[in-house]
Amino acid sequence: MDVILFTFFGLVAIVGAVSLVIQKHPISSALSLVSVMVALSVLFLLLGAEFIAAAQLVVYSGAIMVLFVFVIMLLNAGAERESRKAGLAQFLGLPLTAVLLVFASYVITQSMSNAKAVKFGAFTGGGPREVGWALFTQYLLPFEVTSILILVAIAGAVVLARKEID
Amino acid sequence: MLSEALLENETIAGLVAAHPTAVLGGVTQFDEITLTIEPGEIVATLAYLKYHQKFDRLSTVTAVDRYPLDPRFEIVYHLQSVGRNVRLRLRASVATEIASATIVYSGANWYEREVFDLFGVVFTGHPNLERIMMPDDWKGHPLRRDFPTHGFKYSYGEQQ
Amino acid sequence: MSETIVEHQESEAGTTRRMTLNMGPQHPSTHGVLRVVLELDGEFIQKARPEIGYLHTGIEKQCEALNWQQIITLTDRVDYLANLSNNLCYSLAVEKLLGLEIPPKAQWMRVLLAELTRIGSHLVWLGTHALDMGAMTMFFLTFREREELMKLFEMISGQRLMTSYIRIGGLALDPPRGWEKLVRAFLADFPSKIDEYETLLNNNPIWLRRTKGIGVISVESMLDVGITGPVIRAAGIPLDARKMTPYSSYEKFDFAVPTSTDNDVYARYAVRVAEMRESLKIVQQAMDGMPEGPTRADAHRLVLPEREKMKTQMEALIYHFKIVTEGIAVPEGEVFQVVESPRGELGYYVVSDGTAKPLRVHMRTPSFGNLQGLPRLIENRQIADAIAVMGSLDFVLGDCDR
Amino acid sequence: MSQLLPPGFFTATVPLNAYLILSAILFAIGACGFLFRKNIITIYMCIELMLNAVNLSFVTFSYQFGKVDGQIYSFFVMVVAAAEAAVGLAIILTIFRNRGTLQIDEIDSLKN
Amino acid sequence: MDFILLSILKTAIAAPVLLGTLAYLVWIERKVLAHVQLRIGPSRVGPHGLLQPIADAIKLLTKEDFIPSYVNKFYYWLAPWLALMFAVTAISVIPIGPVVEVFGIKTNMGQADISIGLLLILGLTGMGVYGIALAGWSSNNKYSLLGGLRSSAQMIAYELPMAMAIVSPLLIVNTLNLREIVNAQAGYTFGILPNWNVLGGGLQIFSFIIYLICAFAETNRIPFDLPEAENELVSGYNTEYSSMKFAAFFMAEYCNIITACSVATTLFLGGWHPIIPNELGGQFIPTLVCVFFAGVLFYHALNPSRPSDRLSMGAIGAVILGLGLMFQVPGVKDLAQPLFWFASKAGFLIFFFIWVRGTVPRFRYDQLMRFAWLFLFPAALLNLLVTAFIVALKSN
Repeated sequence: MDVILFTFFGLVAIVGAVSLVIQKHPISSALSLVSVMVALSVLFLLLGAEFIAAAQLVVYSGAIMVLFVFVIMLLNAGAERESRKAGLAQFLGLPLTAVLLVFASYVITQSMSNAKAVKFGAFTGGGPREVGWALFTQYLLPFEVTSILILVAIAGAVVLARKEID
Repeated sequence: MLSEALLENETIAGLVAAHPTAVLGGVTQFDEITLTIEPGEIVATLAYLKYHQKFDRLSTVTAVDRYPLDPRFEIVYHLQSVGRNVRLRLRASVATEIASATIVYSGANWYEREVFDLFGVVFTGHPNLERIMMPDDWKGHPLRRDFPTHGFKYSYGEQQ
Repeated sequence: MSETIVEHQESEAGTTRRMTLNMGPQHPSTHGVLRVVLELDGEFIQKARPEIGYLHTGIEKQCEALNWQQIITLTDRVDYLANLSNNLCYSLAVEKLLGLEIPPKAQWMRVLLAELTRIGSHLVWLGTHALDMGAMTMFFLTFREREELMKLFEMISGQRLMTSYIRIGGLALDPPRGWEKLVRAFLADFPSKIDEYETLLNNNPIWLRRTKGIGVISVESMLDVGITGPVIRAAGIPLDARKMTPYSSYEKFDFAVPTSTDNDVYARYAVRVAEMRESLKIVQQAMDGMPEGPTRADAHRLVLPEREKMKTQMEALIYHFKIVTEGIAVPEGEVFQVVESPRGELGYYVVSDGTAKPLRVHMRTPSFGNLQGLPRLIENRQIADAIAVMGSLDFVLGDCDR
Repeated sequence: MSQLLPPGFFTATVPLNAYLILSAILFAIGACGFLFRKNIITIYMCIELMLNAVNLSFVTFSYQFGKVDGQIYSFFVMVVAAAEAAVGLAIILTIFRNRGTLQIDEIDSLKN
Repeated sequence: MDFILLSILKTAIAAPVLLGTLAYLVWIERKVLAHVQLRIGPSRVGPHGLLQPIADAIKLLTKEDFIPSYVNKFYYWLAPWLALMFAVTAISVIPIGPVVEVFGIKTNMGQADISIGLLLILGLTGMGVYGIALAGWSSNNKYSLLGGLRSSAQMIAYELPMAMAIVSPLLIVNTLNLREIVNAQAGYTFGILPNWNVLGGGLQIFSFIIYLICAFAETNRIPFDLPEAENELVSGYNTEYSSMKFAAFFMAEYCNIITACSVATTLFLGGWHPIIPNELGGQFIPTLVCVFFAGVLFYHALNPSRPSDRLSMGAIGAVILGLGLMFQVPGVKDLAQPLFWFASKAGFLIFFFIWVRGTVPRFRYDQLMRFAWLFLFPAALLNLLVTAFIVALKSN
């Protein structure tokens, strides 16, 4: 069961990610990203991170991506135009990312030799209670700092998005 | 040209004093006063009536086609003073064009467009003189007396 | 709609984005076939351009081809929600040209019917206006009462909408037996129904938020553009032809002209509801003081004889034949008759050249003038406000386009 | 039903490395998109994709060590992403309002 | 294995029931709305229009599936099914009864029983907006686009106070599992007043009201039906839709109403717990209600207003009487009674939704936004703070 679910949603994530990169229209890209996020949230569930999986759905795909779609629709951004290429990135980009990928995979397989096999339900430390407990004890300071960050971000967004008074 | 009775009316006396050449004639029928105005002075007359005699409303602008006569069109203005509760009708005979009253009463806009559309009278100085009732590509002016009631044979497909 | 949906427009200040939205001619809240071309910036209307003429039926042209008495049926179709006001206005104009004296009973009946028409028209307005704002139950409530009125009109004239009941020289028929009972039943019933509407709307915070302070322009601007009727009365000007130039013995009735100074959509609503109550008062007075007598003027050359007389008297038959085939000759002259229709100042400018057909019949219709003010009322407002304002103007496109 | 399928079909497990490699693949795709795309919103979404890939590895490590800390980190990543999206989209909105385009190679100059 | 088979079995039972409920919800809405508005409502197809939903379904299925030439075909096709999929999935975690034993198998009444049920519902309903936004965008119609934009903004604005309103009772029940939430509300204060969050235990009446208002907005119901305000935007996001695609949107909307009402029932109204303790006769109420309705129907069968009523009213009355007796049959009782209580509470809320639709006008767009951010959000925040304070005091 684990294998089936992992393979299926892993493939969905990869296809979605590729589609995000190659689709020309921002709306298509945004929806591809949503599918990646939904697939990832299922993978989170498999890894026993229940709360994070739900947060992924609520925060990422339910709020952030809705905002993206909203902005794309509001601007009625059309399909991307072919334009002059950025030279260096164009020629070195693909090889370099390939190298990065290979290197990362190598490091992972080498260094994580003692890795567990993932079994759904084996790890249950990711429920809302555990996450909440960790957040409000060990990580209280970072949590508060993040809330201030959000506050600042809201203020910044409001200032930026306000229409110029002319 | 104006009868004594009409000249006793303050409004008309004032108008004649201010614009002596404007008023060509006047008549009272069914308690309604009609003044015939020199077409060239229509805007000045309307402005005087609005700003000095408190005729704050232009009720309607329309036209009457006296076909065989020349000039054939009578442009008719109905004014009302809300405060004084008086109505006044102005009439100007024109052949093809007259100055637009929209400078004085902006409400004349659609009425003049309608007259232009249905009679073909051109209002010079009108901000947006387009057809209002008939389609934009309509030929002819339906309310003219020489336009038959059943219309000319007309269809969108066959027009040249 | 097949072109790209957003048009970019470069304004002087920089790049602002506007969208052109075609509201109508088929749109749920343009009440018929009005088309308003809106230029939108987000939800805000930057520019509005009403386009009319989709219901242009050429009534004014047809009038020139028909006999004087045949035109009555056309006037019904001008403002189909206030047909009797149009009948009345035209009849009064022609009667003025003819110098006809109308018997008192006919005059009182005319007042009664005109006021019932006003109530009926306001009911349609209230229902559709509330429906536009999303309060759809109102629509069914007002149409329930309107149905009673429709039954009454049908009883009196045989028609629900195009009654053509008011004719040159009086009324088409004597009112049938038993109609008083119907009117009295309506009179007894209706005040509580108005209370019902008010309980549903007056205390509704959403309704108040949607209507208060919306659609305000200066009184001078309204006069200038040609807005009349309840809209301008809600701006504080008691412009009402029934009081200013009484016709059909309105001067003998005791009624008030409701006004308000708030000048917003809510004020227009309040004024119209108050008008319904005033109209009820007039109807009550007309019912109580209805004079006895004929309902048609005694002018055998101009008014069709009674059916019974026509069948028994040779002379009456001849006049009937002559009136029907040749029409009536109306003396030369011109007249501008104004009545207060439910929507505002309704004026018929009738010119006769002495023949059996009019030279010109021009209708100064309230909807035309009111609609002309629409851009000023809705520009720099939101779409939702435009809906509220359009509802508050209460235009009828038949009335506007003729 | 269980007779028709190979034994252990429902009980087979996935090696943890597979999750990490998936995360690396997603990150690499995101980086590619970041380099190649021209539309500023799409670039933004590629960054979000990379953040998501990192989240996945955080959660996987959390599983590996049997601790909740990795998930807490990915929670913080999410929160920061939300803040970033709000500000970033506001910036995009402003840019579009001033320049009328979303192509990054057309908005590379400081002046219009 | 058992788990999978059981899930399939449950789905096989639940799917047709859900579809039937949806179809008859439309009938109920039309009927109730009609009576609010002095009309009769559907009455031609079958007795009292009872077969109307079937006729509607056939009509929608056989209607031409018109696709305008200028739409973005893929997303135009995808949008309604996306909306429906998320709406239906969200229902799956709602428990409609306690854990029961049927044919020797112990299972909970409800599709899934997961520890983050409530969060999942929030997530899935939040995803539902994609259907609407996509429909608005892909239709390539200005009215649709405005509807889609309004919908996205509205969803984001109302999700926040809604989440806050949900968190307050969560502080009291201390779990995210919906079944445990309901179980935490079992019991009665002074033996008579139910321990529901809205009344007894937590006194969460304000959270309940805020949640209900947000639910109206989230399900696009009047007075918050701006995404499809027919008097402004013709029909908003679904202007260009017809046939089954339109039906999918329609069903999604009703699904969302059911979800919202069920969540309210679960969180605030004690789920399947009866309003009167079973010891005091609570278990006889379902039967009594059914007997009452059957009596009304029999009365109409004896005094028919139409000849056909004699048969139809009698038959329906008999069915309802039979149902009422079922509530007392020992084996069925444990299954049927919770179902009755859950359905009647959720049903009352749905009735409230319809009632409001027949009564109030709609907000203006900016008023709606202002209402969310300037009133609802602070109110929800304050409510949350007060609740947290109370909970902290109690635990000390």
